[in-house]
Amino acid sequence: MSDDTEFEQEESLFEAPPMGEQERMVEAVLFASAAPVTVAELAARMPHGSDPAEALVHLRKRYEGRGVNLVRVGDSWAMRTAHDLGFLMHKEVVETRKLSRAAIETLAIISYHQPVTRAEIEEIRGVSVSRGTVDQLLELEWIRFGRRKMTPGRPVTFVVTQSFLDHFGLESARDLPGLKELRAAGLLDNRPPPGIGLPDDEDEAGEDGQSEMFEE
Amino acid sequence: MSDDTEFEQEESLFEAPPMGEQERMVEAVLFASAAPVTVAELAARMPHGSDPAEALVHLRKRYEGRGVNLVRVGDSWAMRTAHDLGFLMHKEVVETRKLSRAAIETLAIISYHQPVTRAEIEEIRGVSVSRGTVDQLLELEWIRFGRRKMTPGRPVTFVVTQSFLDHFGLESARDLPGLKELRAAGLLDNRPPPGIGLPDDEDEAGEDGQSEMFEE
Amino acid sequence: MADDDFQEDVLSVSERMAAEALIIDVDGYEGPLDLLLTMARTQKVDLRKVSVLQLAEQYLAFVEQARHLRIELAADYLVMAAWLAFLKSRLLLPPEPGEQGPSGEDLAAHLAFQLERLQAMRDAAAKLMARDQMGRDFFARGIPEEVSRVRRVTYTATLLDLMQAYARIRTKDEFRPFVMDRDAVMTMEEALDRMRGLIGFAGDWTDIMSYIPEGWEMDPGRRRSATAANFAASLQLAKEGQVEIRQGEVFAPIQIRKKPNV
Repeated sequence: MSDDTEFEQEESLFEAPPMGEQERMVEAVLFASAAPVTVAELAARMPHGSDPAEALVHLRKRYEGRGVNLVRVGDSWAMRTAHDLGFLMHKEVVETRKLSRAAIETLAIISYHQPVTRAEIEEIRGVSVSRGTVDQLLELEWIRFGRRKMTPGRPVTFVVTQSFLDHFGLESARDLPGLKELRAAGLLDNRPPPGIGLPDDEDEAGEDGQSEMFEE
Repeated sequence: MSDDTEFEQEESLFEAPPMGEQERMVEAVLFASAAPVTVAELAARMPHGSDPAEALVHLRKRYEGRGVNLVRVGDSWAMRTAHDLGFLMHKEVVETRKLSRAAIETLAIISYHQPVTRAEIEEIRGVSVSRGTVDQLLELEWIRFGRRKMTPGRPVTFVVTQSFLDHFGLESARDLPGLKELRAAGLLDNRPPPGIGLPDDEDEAGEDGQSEMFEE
Repeated sequence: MADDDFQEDVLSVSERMAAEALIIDVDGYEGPLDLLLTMARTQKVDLRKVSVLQLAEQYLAFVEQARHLRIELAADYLVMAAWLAFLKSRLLLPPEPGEQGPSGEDLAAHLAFQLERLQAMRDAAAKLMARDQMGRDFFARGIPEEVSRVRRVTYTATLLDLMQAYARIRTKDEFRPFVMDRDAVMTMEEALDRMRGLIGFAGDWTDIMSYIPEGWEMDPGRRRSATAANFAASLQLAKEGQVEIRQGEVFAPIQIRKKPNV
């Protein structure tokens, strides 16, 4: 191989290599260069009498519609990935994370109490609901804005979406089990506190103990 | 352009893109990467249902005789400039550290005898192998540790890497120059010294040695 | 000693030059095998046909000369010399009847194999290095485009998460500050306060059960709590030296009284 080259180089002292060869040379130089290359630089590298400008025209045509294209960068030339294949250059790493406690609690309140206002959510949770939490749930398309409440200030309400129902495998928000059912299913390991049945708007909630808080 | 792509991507959920498109994709990915890429990596980046192996066959043919070629490196593929055009690339030549004679011989022994233990290398060379020599080859990423030998002491072995193949333009370790002749002459045999052996009477078990690399 | 000095004197310049050359040469060899290989090549025959006997003699002569010139040879050169002397004797003398071990021919053949193999590896190394090399003869992509990693986070939650979260919130309503919930609990501090005030009035031994506040003895929960608190408080008072405690037998009533001298 290298013997051939030397032969060619020697020959080139007398005559420029054929255009096909020149095209190959330009191709190799543009491929291997760490930066775009000017026509002058190409000429300096190629055998005497070469016409890199013409070789570039041929090469550009050759790479038309290919996965890489010959592009002009200022007064230099470079090989670049075809624009429409840019997606191949991104490796998408999907990371699965658990929803934060604040988000899941907010979501739970919305699903059980919809339509519900932010103030109501805060009242139930006992802490304020951060904008980020609501935004995250909106972004996940698990909640959306519902009708405004006909109360002073006409606050917006939140309701769960069809995506929410799909994700959690529910036909409707009504299918969410009550606390009594949860406990009966062994999902909640709550011992009712001795002798206290606090009045609650949801009867089954009353039997839940404080013990759960201490399990976390 | 990019609208088309999106459409194509969506379409690909149902059907792999046409082979011409797949070829473009493989071309783009291989051009973009300086290191060889495996077929599995290509498949992972291309739309579902693509057949990068077939696309590679087409692409290899397309680049035959060009200024850059599609080459096979172990189980990976890469674009490399044609060997006869090296003379154009003076600017790109990376001055590499000169390897010592000991390092070159050790590298040759590892490549032809792999997987090979340090004791085996020392027996062939007749002198101990210095740590620095092995370290240098490891640092160049031309050799790496292979499986331990199932002989007393379970010594580690050395094998050559994909970078080694890439650097020396070898498709596989099978393509090492003169390998066949050396094997035929029995010079790659692991011949233990007769009886009360030579200075080095390391217990070399098994006829594995070179043969193992052909099983992979 | 005198002998040595004398010898030193009679060494000609050319001999000294030769001696020095030898030192340099020994430095140039990579061990005895390398030296042997070089010697074998001077036989100018195919390595397969090399005369191992001749080689052994050549090597031994070399070592002898080195010793004569008082050149320090590394141990492995001397080990090889000893081994070659042994090999030479094996090759020259007919094997004694009933002698064990490999024949001189076997040993010689293996040495020849080693030399041939070393030479083969050197040739292979030369061929390898003569190959076109990346970064010198052919090149990889000069402007590699890094694959950018786009991290997309998806959030998951299960129905169970959701329901547990809801249960957590709803049961929170029942959570009130501890003190409020403690109408059935008497703390040791409470008992201590009570007993400090009462103890002075009881002159003699009194069952600690009599210190249980009124209304607490009926509810089992309250009684248990108050008993425990009173007992703990009694121990504390005893420790402070304010009261004495006694118990007749196991499970008998525990009695306390104010320490007389306090």
